[in-house]
This record gives sequence, structure tokens and C-alpha cells, in this order.
Amino acid sequence: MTTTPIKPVSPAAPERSETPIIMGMIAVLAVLPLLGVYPYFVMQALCFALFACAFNLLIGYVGLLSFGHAMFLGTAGYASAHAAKVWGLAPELSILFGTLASGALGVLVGLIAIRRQGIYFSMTTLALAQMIYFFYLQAKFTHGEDGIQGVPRGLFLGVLDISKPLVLFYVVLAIFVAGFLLIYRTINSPFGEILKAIRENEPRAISLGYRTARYKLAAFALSAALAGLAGATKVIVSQNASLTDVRWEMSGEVVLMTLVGGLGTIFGPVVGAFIIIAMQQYLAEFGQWVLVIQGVIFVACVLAFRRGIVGEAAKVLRRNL
Amino acid sequence: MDEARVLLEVKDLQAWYGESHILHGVDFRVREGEVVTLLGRNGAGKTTTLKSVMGMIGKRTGSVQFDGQQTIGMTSDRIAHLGLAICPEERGIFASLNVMENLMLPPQVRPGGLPVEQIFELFPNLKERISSQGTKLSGGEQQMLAIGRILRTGARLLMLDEPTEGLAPVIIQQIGRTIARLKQEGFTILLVEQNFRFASTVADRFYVMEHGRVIDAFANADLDANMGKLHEYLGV
Amino acid sequence: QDKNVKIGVLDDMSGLYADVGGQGSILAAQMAIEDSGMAAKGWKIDLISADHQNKPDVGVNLARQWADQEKVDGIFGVLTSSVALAVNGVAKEKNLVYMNSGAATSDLTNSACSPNTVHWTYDTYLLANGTGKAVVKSGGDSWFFLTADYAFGHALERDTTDVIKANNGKVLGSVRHPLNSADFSSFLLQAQASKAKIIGLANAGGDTTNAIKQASEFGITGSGQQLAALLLFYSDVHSLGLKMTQGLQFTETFYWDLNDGTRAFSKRFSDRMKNKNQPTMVQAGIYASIIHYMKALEANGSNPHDGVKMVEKMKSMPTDDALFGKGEIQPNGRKIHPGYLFEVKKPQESKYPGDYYKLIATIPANEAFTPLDKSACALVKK
Amino acid sequence: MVEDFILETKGLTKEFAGFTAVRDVDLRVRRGSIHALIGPNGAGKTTCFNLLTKFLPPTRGAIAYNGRDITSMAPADVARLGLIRSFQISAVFPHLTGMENVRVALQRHRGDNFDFWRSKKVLDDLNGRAMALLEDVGLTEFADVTAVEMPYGRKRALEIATTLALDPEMMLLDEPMAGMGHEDIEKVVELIRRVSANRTVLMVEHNLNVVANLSDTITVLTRGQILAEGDYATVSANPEVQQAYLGASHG
Amino acid sequence: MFNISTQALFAQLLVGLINGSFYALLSLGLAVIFGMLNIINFAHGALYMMGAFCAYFLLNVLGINYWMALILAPLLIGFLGVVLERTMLQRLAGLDHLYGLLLTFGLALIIQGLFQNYFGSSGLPYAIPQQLTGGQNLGFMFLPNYRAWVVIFSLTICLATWFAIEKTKLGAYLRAATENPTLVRAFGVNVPRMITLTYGFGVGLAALAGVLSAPINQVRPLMGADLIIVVFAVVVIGGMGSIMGSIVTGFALGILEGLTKYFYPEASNTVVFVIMAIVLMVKPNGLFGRA
Ligand SMILES: Nc1ncnc2c1ncn2[C@@H]1O[C@H](COP(=O)(O)OP(=O)(O)OP(=O)(O)O)[C@@H](O)[C@H]1O
Ligand SMILES: Nc1ncnc2c1ncn2[C@@H]1O[C@H](COP(=O)(O)OP(=O)(O)OP(=O)(O)O)[C@@H](O)[C@H]1O
Ligand SMILES: [Mg+2]
Ligand SMILES: [Mg+2]
Repeated sequence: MTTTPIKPVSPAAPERSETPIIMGMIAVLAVLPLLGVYPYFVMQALCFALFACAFNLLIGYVGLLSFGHAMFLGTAGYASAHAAKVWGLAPELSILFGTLASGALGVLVGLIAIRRQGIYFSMTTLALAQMIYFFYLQAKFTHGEDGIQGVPRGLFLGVLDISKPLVLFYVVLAIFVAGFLLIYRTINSPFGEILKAIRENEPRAISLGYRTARYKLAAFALSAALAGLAGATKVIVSQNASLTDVRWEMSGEVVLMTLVGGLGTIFGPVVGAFIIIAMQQYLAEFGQWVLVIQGVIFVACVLAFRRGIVGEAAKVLRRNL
Repeated sequence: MDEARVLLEVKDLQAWYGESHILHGVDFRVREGEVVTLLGRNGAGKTTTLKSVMGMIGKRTGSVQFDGQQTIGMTSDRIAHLGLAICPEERGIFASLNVMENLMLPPQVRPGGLPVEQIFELFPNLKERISSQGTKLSGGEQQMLAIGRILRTGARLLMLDEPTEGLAPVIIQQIGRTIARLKQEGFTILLVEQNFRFASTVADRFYVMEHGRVIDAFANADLDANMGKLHEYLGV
Repeated sequence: QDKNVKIGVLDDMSGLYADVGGQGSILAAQMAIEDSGMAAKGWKIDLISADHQNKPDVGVNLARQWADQEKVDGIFGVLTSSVALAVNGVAKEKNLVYMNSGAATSDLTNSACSPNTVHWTYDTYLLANGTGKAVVKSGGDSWFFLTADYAFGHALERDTTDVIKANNGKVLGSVRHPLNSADFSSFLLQAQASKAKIIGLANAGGDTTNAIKQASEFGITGSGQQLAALLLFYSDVHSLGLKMTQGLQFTETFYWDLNDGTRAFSKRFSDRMKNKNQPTMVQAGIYASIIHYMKALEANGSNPHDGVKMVEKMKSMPTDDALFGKGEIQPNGRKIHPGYLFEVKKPQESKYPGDYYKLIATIPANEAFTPLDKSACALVKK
Repeated sequence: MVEDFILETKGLTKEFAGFTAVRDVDLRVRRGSIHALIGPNGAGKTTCFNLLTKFLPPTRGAIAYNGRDITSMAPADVARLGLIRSFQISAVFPHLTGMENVRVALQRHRGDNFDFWRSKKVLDDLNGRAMALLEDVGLTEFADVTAVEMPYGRKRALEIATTLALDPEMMLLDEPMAGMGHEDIEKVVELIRRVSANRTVLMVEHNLNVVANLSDTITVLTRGQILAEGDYATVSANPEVQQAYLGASHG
Repeated sequence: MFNISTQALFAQLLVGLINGSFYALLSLGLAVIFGMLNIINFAHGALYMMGAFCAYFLLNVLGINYWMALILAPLLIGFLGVVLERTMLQRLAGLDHLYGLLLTFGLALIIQGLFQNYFGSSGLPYAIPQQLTGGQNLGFMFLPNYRAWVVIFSLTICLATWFAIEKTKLGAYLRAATENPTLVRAFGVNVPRMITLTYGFGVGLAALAGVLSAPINQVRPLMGADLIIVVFAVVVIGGMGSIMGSIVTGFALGILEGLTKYFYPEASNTVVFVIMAIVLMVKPNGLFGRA
């Protein structure tokens, strides 16, 4: 009863470079606020997109479904918010601190969880995430339900005034692009090839002499750190860190984003994150109908676009996306 | 032999895995009480033929008549109740069931199956490991279990896909004897084999497949005369 | 003069408190705009609304987007303390008017007070003071708390404990249960074992209703112990029914059947509600706060989009509406009005639909909320 | 003459809940030889492989490889010493192409590399070698086909190519010919003979032709114990072996 | 806090057992669906809620009492489950169970959203049936009759289900069909129909739990939403696919949670996850799970 590995969408698709699409994506993102799209919305979505990409690195390329990824988003959030607000660290240092904190937590959690398979892995991560949640609920510095409010922004790298929305936007975009490219590179690195082999057939990889546990741990920690980067950036954007980010619902949300966009695709998580965040933002006006509309979209997704939006597109275009 | 009823008649059978067209019009027939073997290279479509007859392939066309009844449009559970059973190539032992549960799993579709004691007689290994988890058995033991469990069901046409794969010579001989005995008891057997030596000891007739078609057929009696052709087809 | 103003109602539309706020909040706001008669005076008041899902970050994002994109001038409603505090920051940053009706936290007018914020309907101080004091005075002098384990619950327990002690009562113990506990029997047994006269429910929403229901099942209410719900809304009593809630004491600042003014408003309100429910005090607060805001808009005369100026104006004007009566807004943003200690009627005492409450005591406006000299707000000159 | 054994076990035993699959096995494999492990189904051959490659911990006994005690090593570390196995149920990376399957193995030569920041283009150097290996097992035309889509026999061939890619000092092959057609069997026999030139092969096989043809030494296992050992002629003449394994027709 | 009186302890254990019955009943349904059909039924909480609402409507609209509701609600909601399976879940056969999870999650949102729109969030009252009001004074605690009934009834249902699945061939079919539906079908078992009925049965169990809980908890649209993750944890701790595992774990968790509520109440919602982490560390496949 283990999770069957998620199949890549178009396994035998001819190798075509994704570089033009990536450039295009960055270009589109960069002009969005100039076209009148609300920059805070894009920033919020970018943070979640990075979060989903980090999560997708695990599920899509290592075959590990973490159901506790919120703990990394939230840990980095609290760590950077505390660093910025209480210790008065510069924003880039706060973000770095949050990222490292999540990476370190990733190593710890990974050490425990990585030896479990399939659904039991997911459940171990969920269990640990709930304990972390409990810790944050009880800990004084997180201010419980109220969260850490009013996190200062300050000067990024000492020069960029990120209290200006547009400056902040481009800083966030740069962070996202850096994270995205790192993930993209990871997938297409020699290391990534080994990860794929492990996902496909772990005993065989072991028999070839790969210490698979270390590879999985490395991937897990990397994913945790990148999720942390997303969480820390998000805190600088929204200026608060709250329990929402460590709840299990958040761990579920990132699964949804990735599924809606397309598991194991390069751009799927980004598309999925934008869709879900847009839904939350724009459906908010529908008040009580939000839940129903969201539900209908998920059901429709599964029934009609099983591979996720990007996955379906990839199939139609017969290429990797 | 010639008077015997035709139990299975396959005409222009075509089958697809998703988009890929695998069988391009397979024709053959099996008479009641016969042992017929499908030979052919890896990938010729032997397994696919068995699965299509059993109704386990999503898309298939043509005609498959069992005992005079057209089965091409039926689902596999209904086909099974007509008295067909399959022992698949990859054995299909269930990890979540123990040996006994695996053995008892297929429902009896007709009277006249072998009683469990006789199955244990044939394959004593199984009796020893009766409460082990199915997939913990050795490769060969799993093969025995896969054969054993369809003997119970009372199906009249048994389709065995490479039953000797991975078995020790002593067991292969035993399976050979079993097939002979089943034949005596009136079972009809459709066999897929790579092990030509084994097939030649049990089969009445052979069909040779290539690229999703039956390309030749001959009886066991004519084997010597056909060795040259066979060598060409299979490299025996 | 610019006579175009846009306001937003930000509330829980789909979650635990959707009955307390939700659609009713929007309706209350609409009615306020209509009743203010501003349109006739040439004003154009736009109303938008959204669901904050009880998540602070969703609340912050919506508020910020409203300010930046929708050019909203004022935010109303905002149930749930954590969201309320988060929105408080945005309102200040964007210089909006922020009139909260629904959040319990008294921090809004203390440590977190802001020149842009008015806190209308009630707060933990009132709940603690109103219910705590009255219950102790009527003989319920030993307490045991069932407290929801989060900031609001803690604050409520802390404040009530102070009041009980100040009135020579004692607190025998408390349990802190996680938010959204389905089962309270375990906690109730502990409360029962404490032999306290009063079991104080320092929680809200589903936690409170389940605790009340199970207390009756375990025969607690029948055995001499009494429940005091520190925060209970009309919608809760309505949903639990009188059989379950009879005899409960709690504090509210509005009840539909209080006087002619409230009755008239409530009739119009319930006629327009899909489920024909009477308004809760939170919805009433939204109505009243918008009415006051409209008056200030008119009286102001200068830029209506300057949040701080608008709030200053509102503070300078006495409040007067049919729902909360006469009152004022203190320098720290606290709206002052009387509180009422109610008791739920027995089923046989209820004469007509919605006839649920008996008025036990009125807490005068000047005692209901934190005295100004005790306020931790920096806006209060000492 | 001192014989040079690359692999030696002493009293190797494996018990599964109340059942002894391998009992007191002292196996010695001479360096450079092709050694066959045969025996009836369930004799414990695969279990032996699992013990030797550390996929199962032994209940008792010791294993020495190249004179070094590997009894308590991790499986990946054993593989790193040059002891590589194949699996009885074919083990490939199903959604990778033939080429990628082999390349994953070739990548091992790059050492323990966590270089996630480097492009996989650096692996293109390996393509030539991978292609050569595929050709060796007759899989040239399958280089771009994903493994799931290959017929069974091809998967076995692919697995052998992957194993060879590591240039192992010793190969453990579990029924490498099972499910292959006759032509392929001959090809693989040739292949094994060729690659065994400077390495040791320990294999499990039920195809007696292959065993007779290839192996220098044969160990017969029954019920977890060694029954006989020697070359094919010796072993097949043993009446006990005939009774337990070969069956009547091999009198 | 640590001066435990044995009386209080007894009371807590008993109360824990009562809660355990709900966990057991709910996790049983979930385990049947997950273990047997490989669907992570995220709609379980919503269907549980529908069971409770169903009882409410039967009583208040049609005047059908609690006892009939106990039979009718599971049938009605179970039938709804059959429809859902036939029209939607069936299309996901053979796919990774993530898809089932997403679909049922979507369904849960729709159901809960609709109910909330029509019935608000604070819920509706449902009275304890006449025959079961009142309670027994056990000396160390007052045990409401209704709670005693809940324990006895759910224990009976759990054991009957366990028997039907583990001691008959049905269980073997179901487990085998999870692994290889094509083959089981080729053996002559109508797998799709079996799966549909099993899903309907699991859903019926959820609805049954809903009816049982209606007189205790307020009948609220969100009553199942918070429960689902805990119940799922129970299934995992018990060992996925193990019927007995989910029953035993359900009751045991109720008791452990009860003790936590006494000694460290703040952590009573977290204790299940602590247990899950520990169990999975020691027994990777859960307490009763097959390797
Ligand atoms: N699931 C599948 N999807 C796509 N193609 C398949 C699938 N299974 C088999 N094939 C292809 O169908 C063709 C026939 O396969 P089949 O298994 O019937 O051959 P076979 O004669 O039984 O070979 P073997 O002797 O190797 O078992 C092969 O080319 C194979 O690659
Ligand atoms: N994990 C396990 N748990 C319990 N029993 C096992 C386990 N693995 C193997 N066995 C048992 O140990 C015995 C030896 O199995 P093994 O797989 O080593 O046989 P084998 O010699 O390789 O046979 P074959 O030629 O059929 O592959 C078998 O009876 C098998 O049922
Ligand atoms: Mg085949
Ligand atoms: Mg073996």
C-alpha cells in the first residue's frame, strides 16, 4: 500500500529546452504590476508559487508526499518575523535566517521521516508538523492566535527601500526567480537524475551503490529550506506571521496547488499557486459561496484535468512543461 | 481428436494498449480437451492474446467465441463465469493475503475443480508455507501458487502464461505431469511458453505468433518436419 | 467637496462565526447606508464585502488590497481578534477608518490602539466585568473556568478572574482546552469535581455551544452548579434552543427585544434576512458604527478620505442611535455604551418567536469598559 | 596451492518467523570463476543473495568479501565495494529510457555527488559508454524507449546492462535468463561469458543448459542447506541432487 | 494538578472510552474505504455531518424518530455514497490515491459550503431520545444513559463489521482488488460493483456515527471538518487496511486523549499526532498493519 510514484507527464517527450518558456514566464511576471495587476497579489502568489515548487521537488521528483510542509513555511515565517521585529535584523538577513531555520528543521524531520514509505511517510511528516504547530501555539514569542504583527520591512541589502510596493515587488520576484531556477537546475542536475531513479525503484538504486537515504535527506532539506525561503519572503510581504502558515490546512493547500497545476511538472506549481491564491483573493467577495466554488473547481480539476492544468497542456503540446 | 468440439474460437482479434495497436488480427481455435501452445518471440503478443481472450484488455475487436458464445463485448468477470481462468505471466500473487487466502481467492465458477488437498499434493511447498504472506514466497513458489489457485475454480479452459518460468526442473516435470492429468480429466489448456522443450512434451498443437498475428500452426506429430521453420521463427 | 465614499465589510462569511457576522453584517451595513439618508444629500456611498476566513493574513491582504485598489475609506466588522489586530495595522498604515464590531480583544484600545480605530460593540473587559461581577454578586462566588487555549480565551479568563477576586469571589481552577474541541465531557467532569458554584465558559462559537449542550446532558446544570457563558451571541441561543440554555447568564450590549428602537430595527432586519433571523449584537454594532460614521462624514466638511481626521471627528461627536442609545467614543477609540446582563428564559416563559432573554441588570456605560486612566493606550493623555 | 576466494560465508543463517530459509551455509566463491547457485524453488537462493548484498540482515553467520568482513554493512556500501546484484523480478527504472537507465548506473563513477547546482549536461560524456553497453545486450533500438514499454525479455537485458555499467568486480545475477526467448538466452550467455573474463559471477539459474554451459562451479541448495558442490558433471551425477532438483528425466 | 484521585481517573477513562466509540466508528468507515479501496475519503467528515443533519430532518420534517433514523440515515447517505462513487470516484480507478483525496476534498467543501449557506454555522439542536434521557450515578461519575448506549452500540457495529470483512471472503476480495483489480475481476468477481457497495457501506458508517453524535453535539455544518484529520491519524496508527487496528486504536485513542485532557488539556488535540509519530517510528506500518 505505498504511493505509486507519480508518473512524469510525458516521459518520452523529446528533450526540448524550457529556457524560452522560463524567460517568458519571468518577463510576464515582471510586467504584471505595470499592467495594473495588484502587486501585493502577485507577491503573495509568488511566495506560494515558490512554496509549491519546493513541495513539488519532493513529490514530483523524489516521489515523497510531505503532508507537513506548512511547518517549514511557518517556521521560516516566525523565525524571520522575530529576527526582523525583535532583533531588528535587516530584511535580507531575516529572510536568510528564516530559510536556514527551516532547512535545519528539514534535516531533523527528514532524519525521522525519510525511512518511512508512501503514506506512512506522509503521515509521519503530518504528525511532526502538528507537534511543531502545537509548539508555536504554546510558545510565547509567536503570540499565539494573534501572531507576530507589524513586521518591519526596512532597507533590503541596505539600499532598496522595500516599503515601496514596486521595489518590494521586484525584490520578491528576484527571490522567486532565484528559488525557481535553483529547483529547475536541481531537477536537471546529475543529483536530480539520481533522485528520479530513487523514485522509480529504490531497491535497485541501492543495489547500484547509491546511499538513497542521504539523497532523499538532501532533497528533503533542500525542499524545506526553499519552502522556508518562501515563508520568510511572505512575512516580509504581508508583515505578519501567524498560525495560519503552520496549520495542516496549509500543508493541504500546497498539495492542492501542485495538483491543480500539475504534479511533477516544472511550471505546474506556479500556475496552481496563482490559481488558488486568485481564488482566495477574488472569491473572497462571494462570501459564503467561496467554499462551494472552490470545491467545484477541485472536483472539475480531478474529473477533467487530471494531470493538472500544465500537465494537460504538456500532453497536448507533447513536451515537458 | 478432430470430432471434438471447438471450445475456443478466435477470429481477427485486434487489441490495443492505449494508443498502441498490439494485435493485428489473431486467428486460432482450441478444441475441448486439447493442450494448445502459443509460441513466439518476446513481444510477439502472446500475453496480450491471452489477456484479450480473458477480457482484460480495454480495447479489443474481432470475435472470441467460447463454447459457441461470443465474449468480445463481455467484461472479464462475466467471461470468468463461463469457465475460463488465467494464470498471468507476472503471477499476480496478492501481498495482502497469505498463501491460503491467495489460494482460496478465486471464486468457484463451476463444479469440478481440484480439491485443495490435491493442489497441495501437486505443490507440497505451498502446504509448508500456508500462512506466509503471498509475496514472501520464493519466485518459484509464487508460480506454483498462481497455477494452483485456478485449478480450484472449476474453469474448463485454463490459460497459463509461461508457467515454467523460474521453476526448478523437478517442478517443471511435475507441472508437465499435472497438465497431462488435467487434460485427462477433461480440462482444456491454452499455454504460452518460451520453454520450447517443455512445450513439446505437453502440447497437442502449436501456433506461432509474430508481430501480433498467428503466422503458422502445426500439430505435435509434425514437429520434426517443422523444426527447420521453428528454428527460423524462434531460434530454437 | 468629494462626496464619494467607499466602505467595506470584512467578516467571517463562511466559517464558525458566519451566523454572528456573515451575510447579516452586510445587510446591516446596507441598512445603515440607506437609513443615513446620505444619498438624498448627494453622497454616493459604495459598499463592498469579503470573507476573511478567520485568517489574519487573508484579512491583511484583503484590507491592503481594498485600500490600494478599491480605494476603500473605511473597514467595518472584522470578527475574530487575530484578524482584527492584523487589519488594525493596515488601517493605520493606509490611513483608513477602521470601526471594529465583533472582535473581543481589548488590546485594540489598549496596547494596539490606533488613531484610525474605533472599537464598537464589546470587548473582553466588558464580558469579564459584566458577567463576572454580576454573577459573583448574586452569590456565584466560586468559579471554575473552561478556557479556550488561545489569546482570546486567556484574556477572558484573566480579566474575569480579576473581577471575581475584586468582588471577593475565588477561582478554584481552570482547564485550557484546544480550540474546536468536539467533546467537553472530560473537562466538565473536572469542573464538576471542583465543586465550584459557577463554571465559566471562556470560549466562543462551537466550543461554547457544545459545552452547554453537554453540561445539560451530564446533569451538571441540574445538580446545583451553574454555567456562565462569558461570550454568547443571540445566534448561539437561537441554535441551541431554550431547553438547553435556560438559566444561562451572560452579557451583551444589544438585544433585539430591548426597546422600541431595537425592535423596529430588528423587524426590518429580520424581514430582509434569508433565514429570518434577528440581528446579533455584532451586526447591530456594524449598523450603528456606520450610522455614526455617516454623521461624521456630513459634519466633517473637509477631506472624507483622511482616516485619522475622520476618526477624530467621530470622537468629537457624541453618538446616538436607536440600537445602542447615547454614548461616546473615548480618545483610545473605545465606544462607550451600557452593557446588559441577560438570563435565558425557560421554554415556558417564552411568549413569541425569539423571546429568549430576561434582562437581569444593566451595567452603566461608565462601568462597562476599561476606565480611561487604566487604558494602556498611548493616545490617552495622562 | 592457496585458493583465492573472493567471497566466503561462514555459518550463514536466516530465519523468518519460525522458518529457516538459509541454514549454516558455508559458501566459497573462487575469484574469476562463474559460480552457479541452483536448487529447487524455495531453497533459499534469493535469500542468500539478499544476505550477501545486505538487503536482509543475517540471523547468524559471517560474510567476507575480498577478505573483508561485510556482515554488518549497509547494502549501498556493499555495492560500492564492487559487489553488484540483479533482481529475480526484473528491476529497472520504469519511466526512464533505456539510455537513462544505464546512465544512472554509470553516474556512480562520479562518486557521492550531491551537485544539484550543476547541469545534467555534464552527464553527456557518459552517453557513448551507455550506448556501447546497450549494444552489448542488443538494446540499441531501445535506447529511447522507456523501460515500462519494453517486452519482459528486454527488461532483463536492460538490467544486465545496468549492472555491467558499474564494472563490478563481482556480479550476482538472479535468474538472468528467466522469461527470455531462445535467441536472447544465447546472446546473454555469450555476454556473461565475455564479461566474466576479469570478474567473478555468482548466479542463480534454473535453465540447466545455461548452468552446464557457463559455470565452473555449482553449489546445490535445498531447504536452505548446501547439498552438493562441484562441476556440472559431479553435481548432476549426485542422486540426491537428481531427486531434489533435476527430477526423473535426468537419470 | 497531579494529586490524582482514582475516582476522577476512572471517570476520565470512561469518558475517554465514549469518545473512543466515535473515533472507532468513524475510523472504521475510513479504514474500510481506504484500506479496501485505496481512496482517502476526505469527504468522510462531511458525510458524517450529513448523517447528523439527516437525523435532524427526519425528526423535524417527517417526524421520524431517532431509532428509525439510526437505520434510515445510513441507508440514505450510503446511497448518496453509491451515487458519488458511480459518477465520480469510479473514474479515478487505478490512479494515484492523491486524486481521490483531491476529489473527495472538493466534495467535502461543496457539501459543507452548501449546508452552511442554508443552515448557518451555529447549527441545529437535536434532543436525546426519550428512552435514553437521564443517567446512572456510578459513584465516581454521572453516566448519561445516552453515552452508555453509544459505547455499546458502536462496539457492536464495529465487531460486526470486523467479522463481516475479516472472517468472510469479502475481505479477501476487497484487499486483493486493491492490489490488482484487473486480475480479481478476471477471476469472476464484479469488482466495480463490489467497490461501489463498499464505498456506500463506509459512507453509511460515517452517517451512522453522525446520527449517534447528533444528540450530543450541536448539528453543525462544520462538525466533521476538524474530525477528519484525527480520524485519519487513527486509521494510520492502527495500520492501514486493518479493520481491527482501526477499532482498537479508535477506542485506545479515546482513552489516551481522555487522560491527556486531565493531565495536560492544552495538548489533547495534539496527543494523537505524538502517538502517531511514536508508533510510526517503532512500527513503520502501524500497530496492526501488514508489512
Ligand atoms: N502495458 C503495455 N503498454 C504498452 N505496450 C505494451 C504493454 N504491455 C505490452 N506491450 C507491448 O505489446 C507487445 C506485445 O506484448 P506481449 O506481452 O503480449 O508479448 P509476449 O509475446 O507475451 O512477450 P514475452 O514473451 O516477452 O512475454 C510488446 O511489443 C510490448 O512492448
Ligand atoms: N521475507 C520473507 N519472509 C518470510 N519468508 C520468506 C521471506 N523471503 C523468503 N521467504 C521464504 O524463504 C524460502 C526461500 O526463499 P528464496 O526466495 O530464497 O527461494 P529461492 O531459492 O530463491 O527460490 P526460487 O527458485 O523459487 O526463486 C521460501 O520458502 C520463502 O517462502
Ligand atoms: Mg508474455
Ligand atoms: Mg529466487
